Amino acid sequence: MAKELWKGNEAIAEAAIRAGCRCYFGYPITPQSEIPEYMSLHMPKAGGIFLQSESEIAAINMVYGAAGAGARVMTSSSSPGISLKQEGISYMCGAELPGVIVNVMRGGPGLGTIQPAQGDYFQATRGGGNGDYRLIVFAPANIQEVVDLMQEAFELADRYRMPVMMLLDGMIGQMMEPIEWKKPPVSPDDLPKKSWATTGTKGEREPNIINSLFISPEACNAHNHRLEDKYRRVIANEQRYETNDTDGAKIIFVAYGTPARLARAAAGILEKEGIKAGVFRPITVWPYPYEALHQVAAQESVKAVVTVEMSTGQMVDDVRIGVNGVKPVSFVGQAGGVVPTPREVANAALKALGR
Amino acid sequence: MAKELWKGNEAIAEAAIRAGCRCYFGYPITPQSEIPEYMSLHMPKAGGIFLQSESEIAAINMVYGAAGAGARVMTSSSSPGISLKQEGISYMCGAELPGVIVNVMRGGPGLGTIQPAQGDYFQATRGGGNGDYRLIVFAPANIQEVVDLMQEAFELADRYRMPVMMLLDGMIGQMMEPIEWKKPPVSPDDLPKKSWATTGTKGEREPNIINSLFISPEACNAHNHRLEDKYRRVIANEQRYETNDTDGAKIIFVAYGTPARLARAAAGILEKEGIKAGVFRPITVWPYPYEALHQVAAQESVKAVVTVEMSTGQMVDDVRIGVNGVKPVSFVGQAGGVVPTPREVANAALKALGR
Amino acid sequence: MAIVYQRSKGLADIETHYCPGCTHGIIHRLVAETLEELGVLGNTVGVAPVGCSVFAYDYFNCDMQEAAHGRAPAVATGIKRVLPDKVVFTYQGDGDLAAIGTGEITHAAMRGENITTVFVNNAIYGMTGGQMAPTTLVGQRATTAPLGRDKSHAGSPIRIAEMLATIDGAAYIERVTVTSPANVMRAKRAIKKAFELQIEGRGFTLIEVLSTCPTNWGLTPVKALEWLNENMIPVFPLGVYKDITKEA
Amino acid sequence: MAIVYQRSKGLADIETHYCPGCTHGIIHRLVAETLEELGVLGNTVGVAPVGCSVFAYDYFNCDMQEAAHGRAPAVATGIKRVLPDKVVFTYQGDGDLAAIGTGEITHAAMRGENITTVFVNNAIYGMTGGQMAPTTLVGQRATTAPLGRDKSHAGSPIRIAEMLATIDGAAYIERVTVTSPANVMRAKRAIKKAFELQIEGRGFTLIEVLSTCPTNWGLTPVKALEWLNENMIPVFPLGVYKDITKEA
Amino acid sequence: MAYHEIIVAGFGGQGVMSIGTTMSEAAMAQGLNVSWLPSYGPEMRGGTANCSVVIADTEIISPIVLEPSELIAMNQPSLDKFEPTVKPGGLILVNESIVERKVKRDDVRIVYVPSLEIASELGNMRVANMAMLGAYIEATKFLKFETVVDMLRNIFTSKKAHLVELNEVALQRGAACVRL
Amino acid sequence: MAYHEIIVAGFGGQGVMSIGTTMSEAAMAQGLNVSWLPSYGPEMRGGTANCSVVIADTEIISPIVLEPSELIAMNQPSLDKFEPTVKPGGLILVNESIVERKVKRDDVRIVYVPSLEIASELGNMRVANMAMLGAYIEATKFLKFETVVDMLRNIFTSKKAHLVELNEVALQRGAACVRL
Amino acid sequence: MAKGRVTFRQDWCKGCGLCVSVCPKKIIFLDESMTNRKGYHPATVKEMDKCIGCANCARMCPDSIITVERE
Amino acid sequence: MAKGRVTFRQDWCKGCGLCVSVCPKKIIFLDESMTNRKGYHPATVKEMDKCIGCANCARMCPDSIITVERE
Ligand SMILES: Cc1ncc(C[n+]2csc(CCOP(=O)(O)OP(=O)(O)O)c2C)c(N)n1
Ligand SMILES: Cc1ncc(C[n+]2csc(CCOP(=O)(O)OP(=O)(O)O)c2C)c(N)n1
Ligand code: SF4
Ligand code: SF4
Ligand code: SF4
Ligand code: SF4
Repeated sequence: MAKELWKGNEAIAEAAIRAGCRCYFGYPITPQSEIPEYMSLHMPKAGGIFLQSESEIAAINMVYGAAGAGARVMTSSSSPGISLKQEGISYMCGAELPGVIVNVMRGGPGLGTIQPAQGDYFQATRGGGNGDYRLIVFAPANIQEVVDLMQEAFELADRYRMPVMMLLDGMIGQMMEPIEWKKPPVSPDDLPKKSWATTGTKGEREPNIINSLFISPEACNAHNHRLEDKYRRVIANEQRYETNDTDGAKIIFVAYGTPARLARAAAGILEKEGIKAGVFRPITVWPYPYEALHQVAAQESVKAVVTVEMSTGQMVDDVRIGVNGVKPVSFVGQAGGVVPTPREVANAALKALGR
Repeated sequence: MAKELWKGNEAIAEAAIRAGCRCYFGYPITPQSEIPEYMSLHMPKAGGIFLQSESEIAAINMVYGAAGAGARVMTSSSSPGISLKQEGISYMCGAELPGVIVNVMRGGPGLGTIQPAQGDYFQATRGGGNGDYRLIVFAPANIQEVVDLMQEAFELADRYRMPVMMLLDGMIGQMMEPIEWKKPPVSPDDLPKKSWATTGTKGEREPNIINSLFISPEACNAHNHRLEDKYRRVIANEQRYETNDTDGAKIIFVAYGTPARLARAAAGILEKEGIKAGVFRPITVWPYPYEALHQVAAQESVKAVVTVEMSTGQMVDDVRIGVNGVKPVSFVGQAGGVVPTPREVANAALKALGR
Repeated sequence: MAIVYQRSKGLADIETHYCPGCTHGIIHRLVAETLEELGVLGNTVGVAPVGCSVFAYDYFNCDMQEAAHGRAPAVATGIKRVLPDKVVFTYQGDGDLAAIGTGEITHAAMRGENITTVFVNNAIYGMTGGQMAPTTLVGQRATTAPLGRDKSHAGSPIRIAEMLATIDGAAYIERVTVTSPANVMRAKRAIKKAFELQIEGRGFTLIEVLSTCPTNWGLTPVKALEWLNENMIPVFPLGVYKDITKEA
Repeated sequence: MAIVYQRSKGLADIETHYCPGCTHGIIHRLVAETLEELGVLGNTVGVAPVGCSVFAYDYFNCDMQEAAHGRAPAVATGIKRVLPDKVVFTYQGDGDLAAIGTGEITHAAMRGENITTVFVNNAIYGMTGGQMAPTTLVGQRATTAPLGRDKSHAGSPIRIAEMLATIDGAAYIERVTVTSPANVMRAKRAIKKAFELQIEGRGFTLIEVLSTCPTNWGLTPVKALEWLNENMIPVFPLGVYKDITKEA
Repeated sequence: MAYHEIIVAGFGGQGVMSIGTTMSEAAMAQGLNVSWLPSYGPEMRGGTANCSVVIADTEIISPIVLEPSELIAMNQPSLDKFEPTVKPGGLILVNESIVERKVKRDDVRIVYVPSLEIASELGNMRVANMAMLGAYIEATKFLKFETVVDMLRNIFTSKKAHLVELNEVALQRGAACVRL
Repeated sequence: MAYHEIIVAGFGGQGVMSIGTTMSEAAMAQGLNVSWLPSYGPEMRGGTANCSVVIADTEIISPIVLEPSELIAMNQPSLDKFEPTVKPGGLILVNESIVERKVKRDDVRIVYVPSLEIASELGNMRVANMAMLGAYIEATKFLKFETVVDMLRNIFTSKKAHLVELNEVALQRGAACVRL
Repeated sequence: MAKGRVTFRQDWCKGCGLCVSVCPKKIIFLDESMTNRKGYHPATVKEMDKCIGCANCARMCPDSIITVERE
Repeated sequence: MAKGRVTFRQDWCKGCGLCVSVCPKKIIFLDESMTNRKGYHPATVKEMDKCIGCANCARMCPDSIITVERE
C-alpha cells in the first residue's frame, strides 16, 4: 500500500469509518474539530450517520442510545468536552455499552489553552465519572499507530461491551504524517449481530433492556463484581506496550504519546554522553502494563526511572505502582501546551543519576 | 456543650452555615437531598442565599460566579451529580476559586444505586475533570468529624484559593449521631475581604478578572507551575490522618470513612484471635499522607497492609504508592451499597498473612 | 359478556412501585395501549428517565433503554438515527425534562427528531422526595421551598408546551390530563395521534400530561385529582399548542 | 469643533483579536457605551462566554468573569445573588447560548434572574472555525454542514427571542442588528433599555443581536452585512418580543 | 459493657423511624453513645422501612447492624426478613396485632405486644409504637422510663401537655407485656 | 543521514501551510519520512501562522521543531520570532518582497527571495510561495524539482493543466535566487 | 342500561380509591375487612348487578388491574 | 451642512471597509499606499472638508478607532 499524507484528526475519522463505524455524534472543540468536520462529509457518503449534537453531554448520550441500538459508534472531543461526558461514560460502563471515545487533549485546567497537553491521564485511566469502572485506553504515539489501533478499539469495545478511549495529545490530532492503510476496511454488514441490543422485539423475544440501575445493594454489588471480573480479563489479555533500548539500560524513560518521541530523542542525547537509556512506552494506559514495566525497571543495570509527560505529573502514579519501590522514580514535564525539550528530559535523567 | 442528635446531611448543612457560608447552590439527589432541603429553610433565616439550580452543572457554575464575587459558597451532590460538575470544578481550579463541594457518595457506575459507596475516590483525588489540578479532599468517618472539619474546609479553600471537597459515603449523610458544636460560629462579616473578587471596580482600581484561559502555551504552562507550587504547599502543610493501634501491629488496615469503623471492628476480631492489627485512616485523601503511611507500614512488626473500601478498589493505588513495595498490599471491598463485614475484613487480613 | 376493558398487552405483567393513586400508572397504560393498538410493540424502543418512572423499563412490554437524568431525548436520538424505522419514545418527568434536560428536549424539537415524548408534569420531584420542580406553582410547598415557591426568588413555572411550540421542528404538541375518565380518553387520543405522526415521519411530537403526586403533595389520590384540576390547569391550560397537520 | 463620537471609556485601551469587520466589535462598543452612559462601569460585573468573544474579559473596562462554554447565565446568577446591587451581564454567542447553554439561559429567564444578556447571533461557530450552529440557516454551509444545513437531518434554526418570550420571568426581549448606522442606533437603544430595566430590578432581559462572521461566512465584511440583511432577517425578524413595561 | 444493636422494621407509616429516633434520643440523654441509620429510597414506598440503632457505653464501631441483638418487628415481612439475623440469645419484639405467625427461633427471647389493641383501648392509635418502645425498655432495662417521659414533656407542651400522660400509659402497657 | 527540521512562517493567507504540505508530500513521494505540524487557533487571526516540517531518511523522533535547520520567513514578525532559533550552520530563506530588514545572524546561510516580484512578473500572485519553495529545494538539494512537478501535474489537470508550467517556472525563478 | 361486570386483581390493588370516585353507580368500595399482601384494603364491588360496564373505573385505575365486561 | 472632522487610530485599523461603505459623502478609502503594523491598509480621508460629521463611520467601526468632531 502506498503511503498517504494525512492530518491526524482526519485520519482518525477515516480510520473509524474503515473500522466499520457508521455512526458519529460530536460537538466542535479545538484541537479536534476536523474529526466532526471530516465525518460530516464522509459519513453520509459511507451510508452512515453524522450528527452534530447540541453539547458534549448530548453527544455521549446519543452514543449511549446508538450503542444500545447495536451500532458501532464513536464520539470525539477535547479535554473540557470530555469532562462533560464523564457521567455519560459512567453510564455506558454501567450499562455495558461499547463505543469509541476520542480525546484529543489540550492544556487545562478549565478552559486552559487549545495547545496540546496530557493533563487528562487521570480522567481517562481512573474514570472521571462516578463509581467503579474502567475504559480500555489506547495512547498511540503517532498517526500510523492511531490508524492501526482503531479497528482493534472497536473490536475490543464490542468484545468486552465497554467503551474504549483513544487518548491523544493535540499534537497527534493536528500534525500530518504519511500513513498506510494496512488493514482492509470492515463492512458493518459483516459484524456479528448484538443479541442484547434494543432493536425491537418483533414479538419474538423478551424485551431487551439497556440499564445501569441496580437499586438493591446486593444486585448492584453483584453487578460491580461482574464488571470487575470483566476488567480482570481485560487486564490479563489487553496490555500493550513497546520498549526501546531498555535492555541493559541505566535510565528508563517512561512516556506515552508525543513525549515518548521526545524521550527517545533524549535517550539519543544521553547515548552520546555515554549513558545508556531506554524508553518504556505503554500503548494501553489502562490496563497499564505494570508487570512489564516492573521487569524492565528491576533489571540490575537500571539506576533510575524517569517519567516524561506533557503535564505536571499524572502517569507517574502508575509508574510508581509498577516499579513498586525497586528503583527510584522521578518526573519531568511541562504543561499547558509547552512540550518538554529532549535536553530537558535528558537533564532530568542526569539529575536522577545524581549528576 | 450539650450533645445533640443530628442527621448527617442536616449537620453538614448547619455546619456550613456556622462556618460562615451564606451561599448554597444545589440540585436534589439521593442520598443528600436533606442538605438542600435544610438550606432552603435555614439559609434565608441566616440572611444567606439558597438557590435550587436547574442542574448540577448550573449549580457548580453558580458556585463559580458566587465564589468569584467573593462569597463563601457551597454545593453538594451525590456521585452522578458530581460527575456532571467535573468541568466546572476544573474551571474553579483553573481560575483559583475557593468553595466547598460535598459529595455524599452512592453506588455506581452510572445510575447504580442510591445506597452508600465509595466509588468516587479516583474522581475526587485525581480530578475527574480536565487538566492538572487538585482539590483538598476531606474524608471524615463520622458526623462529628464532618462538623469539626467544615470550618477548616472553608478556611483552607479561602487560604489556598481552591475548592475543597468533603467526600462522604451515603451512610454518613443518612445516619444520626450525637454531635457537639465545638467551635463558635463564624460571622461572614468577620472574614477577610478578597481583593481579587469581582465586586465592581468602583472606579478605584483596575478591573478584576476571574479566568482560567491562558491561550499561549508559555502562559498556560507558567500558570500550571504556579498551581503546582501551591499544591506543593498544600501537600507540605495539610495532610491529616489518624492511627489506631498501629504501633507494633502485624496487620495494618487502611481505610477512610465508614470502612475505617469496620476495619476497627475487624481489628477487634483479630485481636481476639491473637493478631495485633491497627488502622491507618487518612482524613485528607488529597493530599494523601503517603509518608505517614509509609512509616507505619515500614515497621518491623508489620507483615501486610490491607486496604478496605466500599468499592472494588481505588484508594489501594495510593496505598501502594505510599507503601512503595516495603510490604505486600492487598485489598478487600464490596461495592454498590454493600458494606464489607468486619468478619470479611478480618479474613482478608488472615489471607494476607497466608492463613 | 364481552371484555370491554382489560390490562394492555403493552404492559409487562408485573406490579409497579408507584404510590397508591399516582397517575403515572394511568399514563403508562395509555402509552401501552397505543403501542398495542398501533401494532408496533415489537417495533418500538422506549427510553425511561430518571424520576419516579425510572423503572418504566420494566413496565413496558417492548425494548427499553434507561437514560441518564434529563438525557432521554439524546438517547432516543441515538436510537432513532440508527433505527429510523423503529418507533422511539421517551417518557419523562418535569424535573427530568424541564430542569436538567431542558437542552436535550429543546434540541430534539429543533432537529425535528422523529420521536414522541410523553412528558409527565406533576409539578414536583417525586422520586427524590418532593423538591421544587421548574413547574411547581407559585406558592406551592416543596421540600426545597418549605414556605412555598416564591416568585421573586425562584420565578414562575415554566410552560414547556408553549415554549416548544415556538420551534419549527415540533410537529405536534398538546397538553392533556388524566383527572377523569373523559380526560383520560382525551389524553389517549393525543398520545395516539403523536405516535401516529411519528410513524408517518412528521417530526417531533410531545404530549404534556398533567399528573398527580399524592405522596409529595400530601393529599389523598382523589383530592390530588381535584387539586390538579383547580390549581394546575389554570397555569398549564389544556389544549393543542402545535399541529403541523393543521398548518397551511 | 466638538467631539461627537469617540471610543467609549467602557472599552479597555487594547486592540481586539476579532477579524476585520466582525461586528462583535460594534456590539462590544454598544455595551460599553451603555455602561458608561448609565454611570455603572464601576458597579458592573460582566461575564464572558466561550466563543470568539471569550477575550471580552480583557475588552470591557469593568470587573469580568470568564464562564465555561454555555454557562454564563449560571455564573451571572451566582454573581447577582451575591451582589444584588451590581449590574450583571452576560455576553454570549449562539453556540454558547443556543446550543450547549440552552438550559442555563432558559432557567435564568424562568427565575426572572435580574441580569442582562447580550446574545450575539452570527449563525455559526466562529471561534472553532465555522461549524454549524443551532441558528445556522437552512442551506447555509458550515464546516460540519459542507453541503449546507439540511433541514431533514439537522432541523431549522432555533429562534431564541421567540422561545424565551414565552417565559414569564423574561422582562424584556428584543432582536436587533448592527448592519447600518441606523440599526446600530436601534441596537444601542435596546441594549440600554435592557440594562435600565435590570437596574430597576424588573427581571431577565435579553437582546439578541444579529451579527456577522465574515471569516467563516467567506464574505468580505461589507458583503457580510448584506448577506445578513437579506438572509438572516427574514428568518430572525427584528423587533420586540417581550416587554413587561407594555403589559397590563 | 453494653452494646445494643437494634433493628426496628415495619411498614412505612407505622412510626418505625420514630421508635428508633426516640430510643436514640433517650440513650443520648443518658450519656450513652448512639447511632441511627435509616433505610431510604424507593423501598420506602409500600415495602419495608427499617432503621438500625446502635447504643453502647463504649465507642460505636459501625452504625450498620447486620446481626441485631434486638429486633422490633412491626409487621410480618419484617419478621420474615430479619428473624434469621438476630444474634443467638438476642431479643425479638413482635407487634402481634398484625403479625400473624409466631417466631420460629428458639434461641432468642421473644416478646409479643398487641400494640394496636393497647392503642385502641387508650383511644389513640398513634401511641401504638409507644407500646412497642415500652416493651423494649422493660425487656432490655438499660433505658429509663423517666428519660423518655422527660423527653415527652419537652415535646408536648401547653395545649398538648395531656399527651404526655397518654404516652406514658402506653409505655407502661407495653412494658407490662414483658412482665407477663 | 538527512534530518531536516523546517519552520515555515508568515501571515495567514500567504500560503505558509501549503508550502509545508507541498514539501511534505514531495518528501514522502521520494520515500523519506516526514511530519507536518501547524500552529492553530486564534493566533491564526491576523498574527503569525506557521508550520513545522520534519523530513528525514531515518525515523522522525519529534514533530516539534524548536531549533530549525531551515527557516522560511514569509514576513517580518516571523523573521523576528524565529531567526534566533535557527541552528548554527542552518539556512534562512527570506521573502524579501515584504521583509524590510536583513538577517542579523552571521552563522547561518541566508537566501533572499523577492517572491512577490517574481509572481507579479509571471502574472499570477498565487505562485509567490512556489518561488519560495523553489529556492528551498535548490538551497537544500534533497528534494527534486521533478517530484514537485509531478505532484503539480496530478493536481492541475485538464482545464487547469496550463498552471503546471506556470508553477514550474516560479519554482525555477525561486531556485535562481539561490544560485545568485 | 347495559349490564356489566368488573373484576379486580385484588392482590395488586393499592387501595387508592380512584375507581371508587369515578364509578357512576357508586358500587365500588374499599374492602376494609381485607388486607392484601401489600398491606392495602383492596377495591371490590358488592352489588355487581348495578354495574353498567362503563369502564370508568378501569380507565382511572393506575395499576391496570380492572377488567370490565359488558353484555 | 455641518462641518466635521474624523480621525483614525490607524495602527489599530483592520481595513475592513465598513466605514467606507457607510460614509454618505464617500470620502473614506483604504490607503493602499500604506501597510500598518498589523499588515492592513488603514482607512483614511482625503477630502476632509466634505465631512459632515455624521458619525456613521464611527458607529460602524468594529474597532472603535474613529473619533468624529463637528462644529
Ligand atoms: C444527574 C442526576 N441528578 C439528580 C438525580 C436525582 N434525581 C432522581 S429523580 C429526580 C427528579 C425526578 O423528578 P421528575 O423528573 O419530576 O419525576 P417524578 O419523580 O416527579 O416523576 C432527581 C433530581 C439523578 N439521579 N441524577
Ligand atoms: C465544553 C466546551 N465545548 C466546546 C468548546 C469549543 N468551543 C469554543 S467556542 C465554541 C463555539 C463558539 O460559537 P459561538 O458561541 O456561536 O460564538 P462565536 O465564536 O460565533 O462568536 C465552541 C464549540 C469549549 N471550549 N468548551
Ligand atoms: S412519589 Fe409521587 S410521582 Fe412518585 S410514585 Fe409516588 S405519587 Fe407517583
Ligand atoms: S471568526 Fe467570525 S465571529 Fe469570530 S472574530 Fe472572526 S469574523 Fe468575528
Ligand atoms: S383504582 Fe385500581 S389500584 Fe386504585 S383502588 Fe381501584 S382497583 Fe385499586
Ligand atoms: S463622519 Fe460621516 S461624513 Fe464624515 S467621514 Fe464619517 S461617515 Fe463620512
